Amino acid sequence: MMADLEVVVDKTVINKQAIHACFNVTYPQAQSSSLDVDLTLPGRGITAIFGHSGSGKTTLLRCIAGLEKLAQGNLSVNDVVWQNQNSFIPTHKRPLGYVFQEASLFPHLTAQGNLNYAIKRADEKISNEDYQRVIETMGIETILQQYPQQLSGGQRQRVAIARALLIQPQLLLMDEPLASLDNARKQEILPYLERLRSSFDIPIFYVSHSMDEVARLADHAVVLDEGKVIAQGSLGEVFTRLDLPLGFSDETGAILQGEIVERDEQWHLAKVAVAGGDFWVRDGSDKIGHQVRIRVQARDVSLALSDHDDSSILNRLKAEVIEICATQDEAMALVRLKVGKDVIVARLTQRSLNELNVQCGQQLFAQIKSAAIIR
Amino acid sequence: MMADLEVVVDKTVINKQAIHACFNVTYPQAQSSSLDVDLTLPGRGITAIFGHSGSGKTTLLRCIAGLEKLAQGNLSVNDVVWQNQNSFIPTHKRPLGYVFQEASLFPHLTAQGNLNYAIKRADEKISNEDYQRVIETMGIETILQQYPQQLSGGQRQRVAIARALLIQPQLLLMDEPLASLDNARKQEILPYLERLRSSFDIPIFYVSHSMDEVARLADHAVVLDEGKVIAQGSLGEVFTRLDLPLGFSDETGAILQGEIVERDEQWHLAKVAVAGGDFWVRDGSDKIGHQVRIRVQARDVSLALSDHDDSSILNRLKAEVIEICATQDEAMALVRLKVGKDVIVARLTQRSLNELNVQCGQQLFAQIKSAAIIR
Amino acid sequence: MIFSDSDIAAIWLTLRLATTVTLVLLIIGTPIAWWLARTKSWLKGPIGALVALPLVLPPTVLGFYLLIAMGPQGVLGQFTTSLGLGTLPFTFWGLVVASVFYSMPFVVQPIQNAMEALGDRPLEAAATLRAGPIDRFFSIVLPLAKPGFITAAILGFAHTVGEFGIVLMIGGNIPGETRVVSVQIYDHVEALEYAQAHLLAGVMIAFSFTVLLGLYWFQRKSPLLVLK
Amino acid sequence: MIFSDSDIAAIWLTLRLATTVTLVLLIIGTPIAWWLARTKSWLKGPIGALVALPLVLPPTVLGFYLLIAMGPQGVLGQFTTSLGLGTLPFTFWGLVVASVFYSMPFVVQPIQNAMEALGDRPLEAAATLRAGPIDRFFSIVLPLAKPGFITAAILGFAHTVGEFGIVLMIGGNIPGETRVVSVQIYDHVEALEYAQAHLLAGVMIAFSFTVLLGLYWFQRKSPLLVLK
Amino acid sequence: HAEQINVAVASNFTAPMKAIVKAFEEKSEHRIKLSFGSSGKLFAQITHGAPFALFFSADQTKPKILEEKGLTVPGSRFTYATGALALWSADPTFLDDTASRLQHGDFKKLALANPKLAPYGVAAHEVLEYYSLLKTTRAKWVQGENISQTYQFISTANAELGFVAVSQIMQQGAIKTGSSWLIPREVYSPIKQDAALLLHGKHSPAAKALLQFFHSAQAIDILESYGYITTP
Ligand SMILES: Nc1ncnc2c1ncn2[C@@H]1O[C@H](COP(=O)(O)OP(=O)(O)OP(=O)(O)O)[C@@H](O)[C@H]1O
Ligand SMILES: Nc1ncnc2c1ncn2[C@@H]1O[C@H](COP(=O)(O)OP(=O)(O)OP(=O)(O)O)[C@@H](O)[C@H]1O
Ligand SMILES: [Mg+2]
Ligand SMILES: [Mg+2]
Repeated sequence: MMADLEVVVDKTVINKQAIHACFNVTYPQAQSSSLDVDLTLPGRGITAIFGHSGSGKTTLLRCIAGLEKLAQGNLSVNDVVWQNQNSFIPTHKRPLGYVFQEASLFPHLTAQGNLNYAIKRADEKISNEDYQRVIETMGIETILQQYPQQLSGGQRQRVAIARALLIQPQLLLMDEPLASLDNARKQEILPYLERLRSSFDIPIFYVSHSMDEVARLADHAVVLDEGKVIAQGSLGEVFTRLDLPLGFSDETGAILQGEIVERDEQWHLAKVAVAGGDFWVRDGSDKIGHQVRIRVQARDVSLALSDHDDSSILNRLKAEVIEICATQDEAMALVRLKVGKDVIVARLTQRSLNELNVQCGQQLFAQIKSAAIIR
Repeated sequence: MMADLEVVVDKTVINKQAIHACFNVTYPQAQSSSLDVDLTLPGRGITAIFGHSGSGKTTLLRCIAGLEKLAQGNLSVNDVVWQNQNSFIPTHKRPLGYVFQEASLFPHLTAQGNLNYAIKRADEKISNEDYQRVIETMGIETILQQYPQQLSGGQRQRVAIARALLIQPQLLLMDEPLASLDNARKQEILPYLERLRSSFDIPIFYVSHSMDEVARLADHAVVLDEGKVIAQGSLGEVFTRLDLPLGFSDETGAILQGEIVERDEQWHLAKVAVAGGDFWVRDGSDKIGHQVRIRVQARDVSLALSDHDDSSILNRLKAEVIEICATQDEAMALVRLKVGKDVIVARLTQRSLNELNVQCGQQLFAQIKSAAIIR
Repeated sequence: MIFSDSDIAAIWLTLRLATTVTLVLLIIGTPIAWWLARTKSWLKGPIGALVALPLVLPPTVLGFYLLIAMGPQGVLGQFTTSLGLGTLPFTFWGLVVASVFYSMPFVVQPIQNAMEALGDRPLEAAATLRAGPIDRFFSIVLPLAKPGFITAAILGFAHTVGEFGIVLMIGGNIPGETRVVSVQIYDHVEALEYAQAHLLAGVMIAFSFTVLLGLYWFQRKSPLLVLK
Repeated sequence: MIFSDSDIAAIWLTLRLATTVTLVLLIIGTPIAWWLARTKSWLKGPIGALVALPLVLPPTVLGFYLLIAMGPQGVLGQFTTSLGLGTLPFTFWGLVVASVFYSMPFVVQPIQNAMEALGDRPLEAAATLRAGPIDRFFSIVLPLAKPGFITAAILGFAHTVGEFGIVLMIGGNIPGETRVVSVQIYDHVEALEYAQAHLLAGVMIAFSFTVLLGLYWFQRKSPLLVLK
Repeated sequence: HAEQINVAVASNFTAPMKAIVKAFEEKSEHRIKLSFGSSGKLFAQITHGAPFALFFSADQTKPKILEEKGLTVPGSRFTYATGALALWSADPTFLDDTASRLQHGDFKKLALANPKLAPYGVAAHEVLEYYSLLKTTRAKWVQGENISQTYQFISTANAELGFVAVSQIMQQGAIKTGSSWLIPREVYSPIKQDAALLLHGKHSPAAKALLQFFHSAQAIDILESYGYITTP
């Protein structure tokens, strides 16, 4: 709910690893194909998969996992062929973990039994420490003896996530893993997933409707619509695009590259230098000199003609208006702003736009409330 | 994600109708009871049920529906006794609709068949118009001939919601109905639920982890923790409480009463007069003179020592600091502000607080970005 | 026609018997199966075992005891006599009662399993949609447990067609009344009329195969009860 | 002891036979049921019907045909002879083969139904957890289809205990080798030794009831396959 | 006036009975419905009220017990046929018309009817006893529940040889197939099959007519063609 700006350690090293996926799925009795994609995705980091309900997200994950036998497809993961015309590695030989959209625990095993099922079959023995970390993060210590039918929806989902992690996958497929969880729990699991990504360097495909989660986690995004890819690229590229259909445009924002230049231990803040100026963000205990990324959502950006240093808004950057664009919501407009070499987007009422008499090329100040930064 | 302020037609007439629910559920083999509540809830409007995963939300709904036979309980809905020591009205005689946490469609019927199941059994014949409206809002026109196992997760959930609506219930129980849906779809369904509430005046119990949904819909909130009620009251009361555990405090905010005093047709905005000043909100085509409520989330409130009329932030209100409170997040603080007779909460970095040298009793300006208002 | 009149009479009788028995079994077996599937009573075990019990007795022996029970001195016989029905052995309805008794487990067990596999959720959902117990049973349980019912019907029907020991004992092998095909084949074999026996057995197998095939085809069409 | 030696021999033999047959049935029936449950081939119907077919023949008649098939001139007989096993009739293993053949549908059908009710999801989940087909079968299918297996075992065991027509035909009533309890009871009835028959039948019922009760109790303990 | 009656017939008499009834019905208005079954089964049914007018047993004991129980018309019991025993093999060269093969013991299985249940079994037992072969052959016995099952054991070659009723292998006075030894009648006691008029048929003209017919030359001819010894 609150992810407006985001800082993540930069992982976008030059990327030789990649996942190539090309699938065409047409279900029997269906008029058109439910999935028709040809994708090249980074073989590391988190790729967010977006799309309306029924757009083919689950189908894509199922194809990658080898669960959808109907797929005409090619799939290679970091140069290993998983599927092509001649070969098809069966699911159980693919080193992946899958969190299903419905928890899908084994009903004849307790939560503990479900976890053991994965532990027993993992390629490497899991260390007790790692095991404990997973259990604690998911907050399932107390329910391990219960059967799935005795668990709440969220508890089931957490056990399912733990199960998928304990198999120690080399590719993690997660289908709306946090949808049924409350904020507090999400706040515990998200950093864990971040750590997972950074410490194990495994690629994660992450279906989610929540921009918070995605903004926080993902490096790359794919947007599906009716089985086709309508946008893909780095998260920033995808979400500064003004031409995405309504629904996505609410999520419009920008990702800025920066470096940590100062840490304010007293106020637990970190100063990040981006091309257009400095940002104060909550301190994520990253070291000075670290490359980080900041996410700025359009809805959190306000404009001012002058620099107000008596406001609680810490982040005020010089900006130049480069494009003004109406949205499907008549009261609103999107404004693309150049901040240094970066582009950010602001979402304003048409009326403010008019009152401030904002014009293309105009210089003004973009205000971003740092209190809204997560982490 | 974007609900920061909210306007709803006021429905809190003096309320003689009420739902009394008193339950104690202890599952076999459980050490403690999973639900132990004694609640009096408004018999109209939407009541949000909050709580961590496993806190007993689903159990509460199941008790109200009469699905949990273990319950020791008393339940009366608008003066009709549904359960007490001597009597127990079976589920099928309770005029309710239930959207389960998992879609729970009948697998042997198509989507259409599932809807017809409800239509046939509804007390009153549904008008073709109402039927069409439900189908369209849920966006399920094209999938009616498919069987549940041929639907995506979100499609199933939408059919399930439609099914619960078509039974034309007098009490609607919804267990995370929108969790698996994308934003765009939510934006279509939420106004429909709002209309449902206002036009049919049926009480809705709504379990959700999403403050957006709740803020937008709910009048009343109940917060459960480990089966016990830890907070309850009007949405405003519950969410301006600074003492709720972390996780909920992120959602802190305020609800303000107001009246529509002006409509700006050109900019599609409406001016709402609250005790402390005027708010510009997106025009929801409410008439002038209507009582409305506005929700202001703490994270969207910034403070300024002077009134900046050259900023795109339309809403700037005179405010007096009445309490400053640290949060579990060291970088942040919550500030309670008196705006006229109302109280709003702002969430700031400790550093801003210090820089602006905010003190109790100080007069300053609260800035709320109207662009973030939904509706 | 290659069949003798008595063969044809036997065929008709068999079809009538098997159909009647299957229907009666489904009607009686369904509530029993339902009770067994849903109850949490300790009686579940004993009653379940009781239903399966006729299986372990050789049919002729079971038939023998049924003969005693349904005869003029038996409990059942006195009951039916007091109802003015006379005694049942050596009548069509005697065969029906005996076969129902004997084939009960084959019908109850599959239905019970199918009903247990249903789970509570569809029933709960139906209850929230204003469906009362009877309504739920017909609109949810019946269609969802269809594979179980079909298996039950197959096993019940086929078993009655093939049943022989009981039929011989209770029926008394009376032509046109209680002499079913299985007994007729037996008679042919006893009379060393092997050609006749082979023919009748062949026709019976062909017919049953067709019926079974039809049922399987019917079952195939039912939507899978499978979460995607 | 009230039982004659031959009664006791018959009881032992019956238990041995029923246990062996049940085991063989479970071992053979499970893959057949699995295939029938999962296949989308058009052969499903015909094969399914074929499995159910032995049901419709009266046991004595089926026994007669098996006697021909397993005899020195029969296909099966020549096969077993070429394997150096001699012919099977009048041996314990002849009884086993015949009973397996006869009771197959009672075992295949419940297992098949239980496997069909499983759905794909648990298997898919297991596959993503690195479980291969065999592993999946033992770790997921077997435990989840347990009620079906138990029903199958009950029906198969009980049916073999009660089986009689075939045993009579194939067995040759050799004491200690092929004279099972059902034949023994039958003999008592035929020889008008009713007291003996009652006793033996009573013991058999009591024993079977206990076994069935045990199985039901075992089944009860299995966690419900029910979504909350 | 024509009448229709049910008649209970021991299974081993199925074929000759059908032939006799056919002949009877050609001459008579009455219609006979034949019910076959093992004697033991028919006995149980009759004691529990089965609607049979006549009972043709495969032995003498059961009609006698029925008589003692008062379920037959007193004095109606009579021996309708006396069976003859043969040692038979489906293999046309296996047996000559002597006991030699039996005495040599070069066979794997010897089929006979269960002596406990079938008079033919008792007779076979007596034959083996007479030739002192009981001990040596016992391990090779396979017992049919009745004489027709015994016949099936042999005809399917599962047992190389065995004791059957002459009526089963005889047609028009000659052996149909295989080889046989017609056992001398002195070595076993006569296999007498008795019939009785049951209470149910006490006043039945049809039952009486059928009984009458059994003493006719035509019936005796049929019986003899099936290899039965008819006691005049
Ligand atoms: N059938 C059952 N047997 C035993 N314990 C149960 C059963 N059903 C629920 N519980 C327990 O009761 C508690 C409350 O469960 P409930 O489903 O009401 O939680 P919830 O608030 O809906 O959580 P979520 O947000 O995860 O759906 C949980 O701790 C759960 O483990
Ligand atoms: N087994 C099936 N048979 C026929 N159609 C199917 C089947 N499974 C999925 N579909 C269709 O394929 C499309 C894509 O489904 P998919 O489950 O991939 O959607 P999704 O993007 O995951 O949606 P959601 O967010 O609602 O889960 C949908 O329109 C759905 O109706
Ligand atoms: Mg999906
Ligand atoms: Mg829940």
